[in-house]
Order: sequence, then structure tokens, then C-alpha cells
Amino acid sequence: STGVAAPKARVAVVFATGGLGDKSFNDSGFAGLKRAEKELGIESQYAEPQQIAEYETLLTQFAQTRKYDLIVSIGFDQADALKVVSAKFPNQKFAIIDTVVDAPNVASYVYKEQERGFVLGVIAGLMTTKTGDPRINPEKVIGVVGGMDIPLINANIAGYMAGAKYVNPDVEVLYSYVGAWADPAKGKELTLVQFNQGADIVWQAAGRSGLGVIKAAEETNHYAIGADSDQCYLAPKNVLTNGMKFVDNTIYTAIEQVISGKFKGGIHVLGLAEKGLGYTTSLVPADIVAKVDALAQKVISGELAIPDKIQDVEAWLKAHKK
Amino acid sequence: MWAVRMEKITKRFGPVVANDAVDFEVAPAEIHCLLGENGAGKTTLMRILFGLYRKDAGEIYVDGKPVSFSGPRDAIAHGIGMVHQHFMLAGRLTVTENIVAGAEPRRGVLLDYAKAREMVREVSERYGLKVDPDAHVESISVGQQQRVEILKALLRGAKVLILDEPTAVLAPQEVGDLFDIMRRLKEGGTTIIFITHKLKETAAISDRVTVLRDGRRVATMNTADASPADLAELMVGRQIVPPARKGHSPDGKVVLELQNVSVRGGLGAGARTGGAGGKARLNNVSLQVRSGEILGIAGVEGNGQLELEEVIVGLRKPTSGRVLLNGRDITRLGPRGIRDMGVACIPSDRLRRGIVDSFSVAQNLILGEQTSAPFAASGILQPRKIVEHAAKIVNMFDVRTASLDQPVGSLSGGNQQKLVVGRELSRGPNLIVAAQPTRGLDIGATDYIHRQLLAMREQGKAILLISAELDEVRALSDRIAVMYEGQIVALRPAEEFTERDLGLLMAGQGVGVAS
Amino acid sequence: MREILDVIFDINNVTATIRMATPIALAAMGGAFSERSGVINIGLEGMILTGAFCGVLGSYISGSPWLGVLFAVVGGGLMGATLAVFAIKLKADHVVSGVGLNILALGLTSWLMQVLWKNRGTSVSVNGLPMFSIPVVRDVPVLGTILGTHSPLVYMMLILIFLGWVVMFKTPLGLRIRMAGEHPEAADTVGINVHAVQYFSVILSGCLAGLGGAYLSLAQLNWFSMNMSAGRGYMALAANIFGQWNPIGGLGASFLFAFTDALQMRIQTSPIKLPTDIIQMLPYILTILVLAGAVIRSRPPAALGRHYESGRAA
Amino acid sequence: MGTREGDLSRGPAARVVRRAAGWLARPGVSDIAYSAVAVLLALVIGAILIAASGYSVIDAYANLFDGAFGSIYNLANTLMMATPLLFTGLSVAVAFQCGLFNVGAEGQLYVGGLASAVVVLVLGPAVPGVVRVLLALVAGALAGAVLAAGPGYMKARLGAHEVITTIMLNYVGILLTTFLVKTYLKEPGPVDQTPLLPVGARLPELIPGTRVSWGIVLGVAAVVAVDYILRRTSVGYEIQAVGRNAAAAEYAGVNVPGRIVLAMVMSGAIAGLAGSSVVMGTLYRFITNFSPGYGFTGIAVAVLARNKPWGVLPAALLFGMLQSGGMSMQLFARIPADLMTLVQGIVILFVAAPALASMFLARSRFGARTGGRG
Ligand SMILES: Nc1ncnc2c1ncn2[C@@H]1O[C@H](COP(=O)(O)OP(=O)(O)OP(=O)(O)O)[C@@H](O)[C@H]1O
Ligand SMILES: Nc1ncnc2c1ncn2[C@@H]1O[C@H](COP(=O)(O)OP(=O)(O)OP(=O)(O)O)[C@@H](O)[C@H]1O
Ligand SMILES: [Mg+2]
Ligand SMILES: [Mg+2]
Repeated sequence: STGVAAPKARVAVVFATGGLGDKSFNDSGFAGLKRAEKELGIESQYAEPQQIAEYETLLTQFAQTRKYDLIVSIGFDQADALKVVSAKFPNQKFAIIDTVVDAPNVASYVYKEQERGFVLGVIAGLMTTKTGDPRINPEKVIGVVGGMDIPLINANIAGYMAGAKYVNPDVEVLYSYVGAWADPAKGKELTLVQFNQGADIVWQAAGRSGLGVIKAAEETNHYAIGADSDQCYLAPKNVLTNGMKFVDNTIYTAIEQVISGKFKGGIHVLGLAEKGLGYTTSLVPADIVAKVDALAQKVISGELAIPDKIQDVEAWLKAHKK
Repeated sequence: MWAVRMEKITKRFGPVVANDAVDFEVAPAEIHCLLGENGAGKTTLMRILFGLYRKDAGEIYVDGKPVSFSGPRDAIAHGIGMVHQHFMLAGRLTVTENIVAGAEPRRGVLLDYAKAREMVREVSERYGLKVDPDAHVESISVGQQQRVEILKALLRGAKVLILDEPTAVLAPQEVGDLFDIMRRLKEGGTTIIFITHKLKETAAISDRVTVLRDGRRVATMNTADASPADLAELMVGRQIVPPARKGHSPDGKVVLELQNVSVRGGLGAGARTGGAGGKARLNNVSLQVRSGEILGIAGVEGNGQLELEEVIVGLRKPTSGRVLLNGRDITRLGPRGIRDMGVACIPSDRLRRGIVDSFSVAQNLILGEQTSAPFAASGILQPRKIVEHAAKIVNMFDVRTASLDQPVGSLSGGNQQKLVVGRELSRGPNLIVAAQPTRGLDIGATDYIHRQLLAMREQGKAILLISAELDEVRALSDRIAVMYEGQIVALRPAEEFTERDLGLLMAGQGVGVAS
Repeated sequence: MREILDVIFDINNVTATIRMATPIALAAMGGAFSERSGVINIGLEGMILTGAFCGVLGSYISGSPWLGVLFAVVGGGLMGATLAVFAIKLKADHVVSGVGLNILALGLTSWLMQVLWKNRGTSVSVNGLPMFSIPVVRDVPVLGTILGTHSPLVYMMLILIFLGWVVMFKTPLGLRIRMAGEHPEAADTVGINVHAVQYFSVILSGCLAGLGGAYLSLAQLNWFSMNMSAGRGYMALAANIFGQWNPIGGLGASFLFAFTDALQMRIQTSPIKLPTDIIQMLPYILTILVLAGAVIRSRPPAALGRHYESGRAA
Repeated sequence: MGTREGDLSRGPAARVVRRAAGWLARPGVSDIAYSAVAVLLALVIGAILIAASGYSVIDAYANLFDGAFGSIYNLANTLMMATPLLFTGLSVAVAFQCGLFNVGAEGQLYVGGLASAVVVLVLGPAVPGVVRVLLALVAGALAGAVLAAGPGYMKARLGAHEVITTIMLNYVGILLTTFLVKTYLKEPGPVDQTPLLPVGARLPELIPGTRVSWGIVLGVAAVVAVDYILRRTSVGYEIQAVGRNAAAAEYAGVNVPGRIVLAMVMSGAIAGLAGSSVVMGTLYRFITNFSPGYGFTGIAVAVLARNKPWGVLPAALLFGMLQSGGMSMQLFARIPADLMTLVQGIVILFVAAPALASMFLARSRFGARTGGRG
């Protein structure tokens, strides 16, 4: 995509150790980069480290060349490395996804994961009562399978629980963790356990392990909810909706801002309002779409502030009893 | 026409010339004895004949036809069978499995175990070689294991049977049985090549004899024409005179005392030694060994000797009874403590327990002393001292090795044994437990070790000699105890036993005569 | 208390156990064959991974999941052959060859995935194996839930384990394999071609692990995902040892591992509230406790890991 | 025939010569030559793969070399990558010397790393940095040792196979540290990790401005120490005796169970230090799931080193080189990381197979000089 003419900008990306092909934020970030190449005429370079210890080296190697207009770190575990490197190269512009590095030359993009969880919880909590649907059973149980028991995933789960119980206090939310991001077979088994316990809608927040969630739903004819990108194609009849995280847009916008000279360091908190997160309507019935859109509006307007810790959900529900 | 003719066979192992243009012929249906010192190249020559080693030069003829073996399979196909010096048996497999492996009877795709068992029973009855076809090889006695080896060869239709030191591990009774078998085989037309270090056996069984020395053939003659003394001289290049023994003083200090020691089977050390079964292995054994005497334990192997050895060196705790050393109770002391009290031990199973074969000669010579002065000072090894010590022992005990850094596993069996004996005797012990100390050794080395043991006796050491070798027990012991089925069935001064007495007692007959 | 018992005795745990044990048990049996013949097999992980990849590749090319299974078996077998060449012919240390093979398999499959499907993480979806229901059994109350409906590979696994046991302990070949691993010289001196037996066993080992991989990628799922073996090869290694180098023992150990894992998964969504990390430790702790309690003295084949060269070449 | 060589061992000169040869075999010159040839062969295969995939081989290998050695910074990078592998390789090698296969270095390095972090953080600034660092290292070693002692004890007393127990304890070590960090030590934020270790209580940079820490010096010191223990102490002798022939060792009065436990403890302690070196010298904090499998790679390092302490050094450096060079290859020659992984696997296989190198050497003139082997 690089013409003979000088590129508009040069961008380097250091991906997270999961690497490309995670069908999650690495891939999404990569898509944003490719789109920027095509639409903005930039030139890009990227690295896929194998271990945390490589981050600092790679960032340094990119920065040392002094030819990149923007260097992007994907993933929260690059914070330490970027903090060091951004201090060493104060004139270099950096961006980081999913965590905050407090430096004037770093733009930090973090997402209010719980907002995405909330809207998905609303959808699932309403959907599980629609027993006319062959994929829905009488029990009011829904589930979520997380990759690992970490704060980022737990913010999603907290929002999901809050959303489901907010619209349907009787609903029970099951959650469990695979303990790995790349074990889809295990993700599937965990989902089957949840289905056996009466769940009929399970959201996956487990990277590639989560693909097993969708497989389980397809095989047993239940609903799955996709994550990060539109995963309906994996099981068109069984993916109810997707919790979207627009890392691609984030990176694209950041690049755009660099080109237009609007780039600014600092913290950018992205949620539904900023269109950093979202959901697809896919198989969601129209009445539920209407309800969830309305509630999303309340989140966007700030009327509803969603809890990001599982242990805070109970209290939040009490405070927000309708 | 010779049954087997080997012509100008040469085999080198690195710098070592194990066989140097050896000529060797065996007539059909003869028993041909192959003699030679440890390391003379007997096993090597036979392994070449069996297709296990590839010769560097020379020709082999079987029934007059030149043959070339690329492996034992070819040799077996030509009717050659071999019973190896170190048994080629898988301990965890059964007798039947070991015998039929490679020539299994089949029923469809399955191994026909019933038929296999039947075959084993049939051959074993035909040749009078009794074994339990279903026993695991590791749980039967060495004598029995040897029968398994012979059966293996016979089942494959061996016309030429090589027996590499078959008697080294057999009790006198069993040797007699083996000779009967050999004679029967010979009558049936089987040619037998028989390797031994015992000239008595050569005389008793063989028709002709070939002597190897330093990898060369030095003589082939009719056994009838060769006196044992001549043969000995041909083998070692000097005359062997049995050592003289000074008189016995029966009232030395009691060094070792066993009081009513019993060991019942089960796990524990038994699991490690491979023996199984729940019967009493030692039954109420009491004995004393005094300083300046050699107490010989005679008995067919497997009658409790191993357990006795293990109890004394602390590897096994008796189920009842006490062991005293210089009056101190050592029953529960463990091997370390017992060694530290001045007990030296030549284990019956030198390969498994006496040496670490990937360690060097020098390293092996401090095994058991690795924490003691002068080889270690506050936990740090002293290479100078260790090497000096190794050089001394290698010299004194005539251990033949290319260097002190050589892994012991590459030494010949005889040299390994000399190394162990040298190590143990040089520790300055006050009790020596010598279990089968000359097994597999040539007459020169045997003579040497006998002299060493006697010298220790002169120095006032107490010596417990456990041996299946009647001649050895009789030649060295002041007193003899006979073990049978875990019990001491007789314990008397050596001169009160006749050879016949001993033989009967060892076979479990004449228990009534026990004192 | 009642709730805890409900969790433990949930019949679905047993069904899940059978599913999750399948790839481990197959690979463990592979390990049993390889190691009984004297060749240590640390490469099971890579063989599973390769099998999983080839399975998807076969189904992708042909459209038939059964051809995919065949591909998986052949692919695993090729990995086995590689290990055999290095460990037997080239006398490489068995352990390090296995480790090398695992790394090789990871690199190779991820690399080929990019070449073929332009994606490192997951392949395209292919036709997977349909489920199979045993007509009468599926209607029996408890048994039906446990055994009634599974992937055909699950039933195949159960049959193969039994056949493997027969081969190992009831056939001439099995005897030769065991003899080669116990005492290669002895095998050699009765005319058994030790190396041929070892080649056979190690390649078979790869085929079985490859089949285990096919179970992951064509039965449990219908696509390949980078590094999807996710440590199952190591679990198989442990299961094989736990099972005393016996296919049926290996199956038992795989059941133990899989059951504790199923239990762990079930507990996560049960009223028993414990930190996730503690719950996830459960299978491993339980395994250690069982091992300690069972007092199984593992006794490997006597010549395991040794290079055997008959004296001919010496 | 074996000759009598007793007289060879007399005289001080002969003794010196013999001792120089080492009465315990060290990796000989030939070992190194064969390994070097094997690496070259593997790189040739890698080149074929790279070329077949449509990349420039020269570009690739120039970047590999440059990334590994091209500048002080890159060289330091190689050393940084090698540091944890030096420890884990040594750890596995020590256990092997006692006949034990420690597959558990991975779990041990996690507990070691966490223990070091805890000590530094708990002691606080009142305690001088040097003391904190030293105590943290001790704690790291101790923690690793404790986790390894279990399998050692179970092996020695119950006969439980260490491969099973160490594999299981890997998961336990990783999950346990995660649990502890989350519950007691978490720095607020999106990552489950401890707070940063204060600058004064880290392993300092060995070459200022680069990323290699004193950890590598520590690693070399560990190699020296282990080599000394194995070759020159009674305990080391006993450990090896147990590894080579436990029955003979037992007969000779060696406390076999004790030595098995001790070997595992040593192995675990060294693996624990692998964790400490990364936590205190590279990441400057404990991060959950930080290891990309240093413990497993350690197995390959150990066996490439033929389980000899000194062999671990070049083997770990080889891996460090492949990793840091591989990074540059990926970055500047655009070779995908997976191809590098592939080449790494081939290198391991080839180096493990001396026969391959000797077959190759036998056909070249070089072989005539070094002679055949194996
Ligand atoms: N890369 C990006 N991807 C998605 N949203 C972005 C991105 N960059 C900025 N935004 C969001 O778009 C909106 C406009 O951003 P911009 O930085 O231009 O405005 P701002 O008001 O100056 O930013 P801020 O809200 O951080 O002060 C903000 O809500 C910001 O959070
Ligand atoms: N595989 C081998 N590798 C190296 N050297 C060997 C090998 N086999 C035998 N030798 C050497 O060849 C020589 C002859 O050994 P051989 O085993 O044939 O002797 P032997 O006459 O059978 O002795 P013994 O009576 O002790 O059994 C010895 O020096 C021995 O060390
Ligand atoms: Mg419902
Ligand atoms: Mg011999």
C-alpha cells in the first residue's frame, strides 16, 4: 500500500503477547492499522513479542529509529515498558490501549468494559424469558465464560450481571473462567456445564478460548454472545449479539489525529458514549433492541454509572431498584 | 569336517585388540572348553560367532560352509545358540515370554500363551530343565534363570550351543545338573562350547580345550592330555599353587553376632532385589564371627544368603532378632553407620551394587568413602588423594584399565570385581562380608583374592564369606555354616564336614545330622 | 452439604469426563507404546498439535471430516517418525528430541496456518465429525447420559484402548515391544529387530496422539486454533506414567485428570464460593494426593531412554 | 588388551595432566564442535525454509546476527533473554544429575519470583537496598526449593514419579502466585501485579543503559557453584552416584532419599532464582503469568548442555541469541515469529543429535581432524 510518494505518516505497533490471530484486540488493532494504510496512506510496521520482557526492547528499537510518527502499544501489560521508553524519548508520540501511562507524549485509551457488559446483560436478561424461542428454556439462567479471572474481564462480568438483574431481578448469572486464552476445547466444556445448569445464553469473554463457547451453543442449540468483533458468521443461528470493542477505530482515529496534528497525550476513557464500545443487534428481537437502546442511552447520558467490580453489583442493584 | 571353524578372527575395540587372528575349531557333538584369563577375549570370540559383534577380519565356517552373520538372527538360523555370561533376560517378563520372544506361537494375531507354555514345558521336560513357565524371571534364582537361557537356545533348535561361564552362578548341585544336561545334549548331537574358569569342570566335562591369552590362541588339545596345572600355566603364564592357611585360633574376640535374626518376605529391600513371595527368608539365624577367623556360609543361592548380607550391611531391617557388632547393637543403624563402624562388604551383585559403571575407576574406588578422610575434608573432595589412592589400589590389586579416568563399565567383569575387592579390603575394616567374592574371576584373580582374604584373617579381621562355591568355602573357612531355606542347618568347624556332607546339607537332605 | 454433594455427583461431570479424557487417553496410550519400546516421548504435545492441524487440513481439502481424521493420524505419525529418526537412528537424547519436536510443531502449524488461511490464530471452520448416538443405550437412564451420545472418536478411543492393551499384552508384537524396552540386548539376541520394533512403536505413538489431536479439532471443535493442545500432551505424559505404561491404566489416569477438571469447572458455577485460582488448582492437587495415597511406585521400562546399538556396529 | 597403567598415575606431572583432563568428564572440545556444526546445519535448513517462503535469507540472517550481537544494546538483549534460561537450564540439569526429571521449573520460578518481590516490598525502605536484594534472592531460592522439595520427598519416600508431581505443581505454582497477588499484593489497576520494586532494591543493570542485569552474573556464579558442588564435594558425588546407580549408592551408605530430596531442593532453588532474576532484574515487579515458559525451555537448554553445568552457559546463550536475533528478524526482515519458532525447534533437534553432525563431518575434511565419535 506504500506508493512511491512519501507516506503521510509512519506508524509502528507492538502487539500483546497473545499475538495476531486472537480474534480479539490484537486482530482488531491490526485491522485499524490496515485501514489506516489504505485510507490514510500511512506506512506501518509491527512486532509480535513472545514475552513481556521483549516489550521494552521492541519499543526502544522502534523509537531509536526516530522515523515513526506514532508508536502504539496494544495491551495493558505494556505499561511498564512504555513508561520507561516514553520517558527516554520525550519527543516521540505513543499510544497505548487498555491501560494508562501517565506521560505527556502518551495517549492512553481505556475502555469502560462494564458498559459493554451491561448492555449485553440487558439483552440476555430479557431474552432468557422468551421461552417461545426454541433456544430458550424455562429457567431464568444466563452465563458468561471469562478467559481469566482478571480485572478487565471482571469489569465485563460485573456489567453483565448488573444489566441482567437490572431488567430481570430473578435472573441468575453464572460465570466461570477457562484459565487460558487459547484453549477453545476447554471453553466449550465450561459452556456445556453452564448449559447443563439451565443457562441458555452464554457470553464469551475469553479470546480464542471463547470460540469454544460459540461452538457449544451451536451444538446444543443455545445462544452465545460474541466478543470484540462480529462473530455471527461462526454460528449464524446461535450468536445472539456481540459485545464490540472498537480497538480498530481507536487506532485509526489516533493515527488520523497524528496526521492532522490533533494528537494529544493523556487519558481517553472510551465507552458507549465515545463509540469505543458497542453491541450488534444480530438476532436480538426488536422489542429487546428497543429496550436496550433506551438503557444504553441512559448509560451514555451518564444517568446510569455501571459498576466495574463483581462485588459491587449487589449494592448497585439495591441502589437502582426500579 | 568341523561343526564350526573360525579362522584368523580379529576384533578391536578402539585401541584394545580383543581377538588377534584367533583360529578356533569345534568338532561336531563335542564339548569344547574355552579357557582364558579375564579379558582374554573368550566372550568376544563367541559373540562374533553368534553374530552380535562384527569381526574386523577373519572367516567363519559352519558345517564347512563359509557364513557371514549380520546379526543373531542369522546365527540362530544356522543353528547357533548362546547362553550369555550376563543373562539376556527381561526380568519383568515371565519365563515363557522370555523363552518364546522372537519365535512366538500364534493363534490368529494373538500370541498363543497356552501353546507357548506347553512348548516350554515340553522342552523343559525333554531335557530335564525344570522351570515354572509363569514365574517372572526376576523372581527366580539365577540357576533357574540359566535354565531359561538354555531353553531359549534349545527351543530355537540350536545345534551349536555356546555356554559363556554358565557355572559361575550355579551351586554345586546345579553344576552337576547342568553337566548332565550337557551330556544329554551331546548324545543328541549338539555341539557345545563351554567357557569356564574352573579347571575341575574342564576336566570333568570337556573333550577338548582351547586356551586364549591376551586375545591370541595359545593352545588347543584333548582334555585328556592336559593337566590342570598345565592349563593354568597356559592361561596365566605362571604356576598357581593353592594358598596355605595358618592354624585357627578359635577364641578371638566376637566381632559380629547375629541373635535369632528372622526376615520375613514382603516389600522393603525385597522389592528392590526383585525377590518376591511371603515366606520367611531368614529364620532364627544366630551366629558369631570372631576376629581372626573366616566363617563360611555355604548354600545354594536363594536360601537366605542375600537377606543375610543385607541385614548385616544395614540395607534391611530384620523382622526380629538383633545384630551386634563388637557388642554394639547395629540392627537399626543403616548402611552409613555400619560402614563407619568398620564393616567392609563385597556385594554379591557387583554390577548392581558394587559399582557405578559410568563413574571412573578413581571415582568408584572411593564409593562408600566419599565423605571420609582423606578423600574428603569438610565435605570437599580431595582429587589428589583420590587419584593417589586409585593408583595404589589399581596397582596392588592388578586392576587392568587404560587409565584411572576410564568408566568402570568398560572394564571386564573380572577387573570390576578386583576393583571392588581392592576398595573394600583397603578400607581397614574389622569385619569383612565377602559375598561371592570370586564369581566370574579367572584362576589367577581368584587365587589373588583368596590370598587377600587370608591375609586379612592373619591381621585379625573377622570375615564372613558367603559363597556358593564349595571349594572356595572349604579352602578358606575356619568354620562353615550351611544355609538352607533361610535357616542355618549346620555350623561346625570346617574340617568336620566332608564334601558330601556339605552337598547333602545344601540340598536340604540330612538336616537331621545338623549339630 | 447437600449442594456440595450435588456438585460432586452431578452426572454431567461424568459425561464431560469421558469427553475431556479422550485426547489425553489416546496420547497416553501413544506414550505407553513408545516408552514400552524404550523411547521416551516428551513430544506428545507436538504430536497432538500436529494431529489437530492435519485433521482440519484434511477436512478442509476434502470436505470429509473422516479424511481429516486420516490426515491427523498420518500427520501425527510423521511427527512420530521424526522423533524415531532422531531418537533411534541419530541417537539424539530422547527428552531433548521431544522438546525440540514440540517447539517445531508449534512453529510449523502456526506458520502453515498463515500460509494456508492467512490467519495465525484460528483456521477457517471445516466440516467436523457429527455426534453419534447408540440406539438402545441412549435411552437407558443414567448410562444413556454418560455413554449414549458422543463423538464417534470417543467410542473409537474406548475400543482402541482395549485393542492397544490386547496388542501390548496378548500379541507377539506386544511382547517384542516390551522386550525391546526392558532388555534390548535380550531382544536382539533372540533375533528381534529392536530398532524396527521401536520405529513401529514411536510412529504408532504419533498416530495415536494425532488422533487425539483430531478429537480436539474435528470432534470437540471444527477448526484449528494455534497451540490448541494447551498442555494436554504433558497431561498425557503424566497419565501414562500414572497408568504404569499400560493403555488401560493410562485411560484410568486420564479419567482422573478429566474428572477433577470437570469437577473444577462445575464448582466454579456452584454455590461453593472459593477464589477461582484455588478452584482451578483442584485437579492438580487432587492428582498429587491420589498419587501419594495410592503409593504407586512407578517402575519405568528398564531400558527407557537408552540408545541401543547391537554389537554389530560396535 | 587393557594395559596396566598404574604407573601412569605416579608423579606430580602426570597428576596435573590427569586432573586437567578432569576426573569427571566436562563437555569436551568435540561436544562444542558438534553442537556448532549442528547449529549451522539447522540454520541452513532455516535458510531453505525462509527462502522457500519468499523472504531474503541474507536479510534474515543479517538481522538475526545484528539483533543478537549487532550493538552493545542488542548483545545485552541476548544476555537478558539468556538469563532466566541459564537458571532454569541449570535447574533441570542438576536434577538430571541425580536421575530426576524436574518438569516443574516453571512453577518453581513463579513462586521464587513472587517470594523475591514480597521480601523487597515487605522490608520497605528502612532496610538498605543491598540487604533487601540479598534477602529477596534468598527468599526466591527458598520458595523454589520448597515447591520442589515436595516432589523430591514423594519420589524418595513414596516412589511417586516426579514427572507427574512436578507437572501438576507447575499449575499449582502459577495459580497460587496469582491468587496471592490478587488477594494480598495487588497494585490497583487493570493488571494483577505487585507494585514496582523500588529502584534501590532491584538487580542493577550490568551494562548501564541496556537491559541486561546482574542476574546473568548471578547465573554464571550459580553455574560455577553447581559445577563445583558436583565435581568437588562429597554431596555432589553422592547426588551423581544416586543418579547413576541408586542401588550401589545405597549399598555404599549414601542416604538415597536424602540425596534425592536435596537434588530437587537445589534444582528448585535455582529455578526459583530464575523467577527472582526476571522479577528483580527485568520486569521490576511480579506480574501474574509473566513467564513464556522459561521452565520448559530450560529442559531443552539442560539437555543440549548434556546436563553439564558449564554446558548450560552456551546453551542458554544460544537460546538468548535466537530470541533476540529472532526479534530483529521479525522486525526488520519481516519474517514471521512462527518461522523463528520453527527454526528453534530444528536447532534443538539437530544439536541433540550428535550423530547427525558427525555424519556431516565425516563427509567433510574437518571430520578427518576431529575424528569419529558415537
Ligand atoms: N482513537 C480514538 N478512538 C475512539 N475514540 C476516540 C479516539 N480518540 C479520541 N476519541 C474520543 O473522541 C472524542 C473526541 O476526541 P478529541 O481528543 O478530539 O476531543 P477532546 O475533547 O479534546 O478529548 P478528551 O475527551 O480526551 O479531552 C473524545 O470523546 C475521545 O475520547
Ligand atoms: N563392547 C566392548 N567395548 C570395548 N571393549 C570391550 C568390549 N567388549 C570387550 N571388550 C574388551 O575386550 C577384551 C576382551 O573381553 P572379553 O569380554 O572377550 O573377555 P573374556 O575373556 O570374556 O573375559 P571374562 O573372563 O572376564 O569374561 C577386554 O579387554 C574387554 O575390556
Ligand atoms: Mg431461560
Ligand atoms: Mg567373558
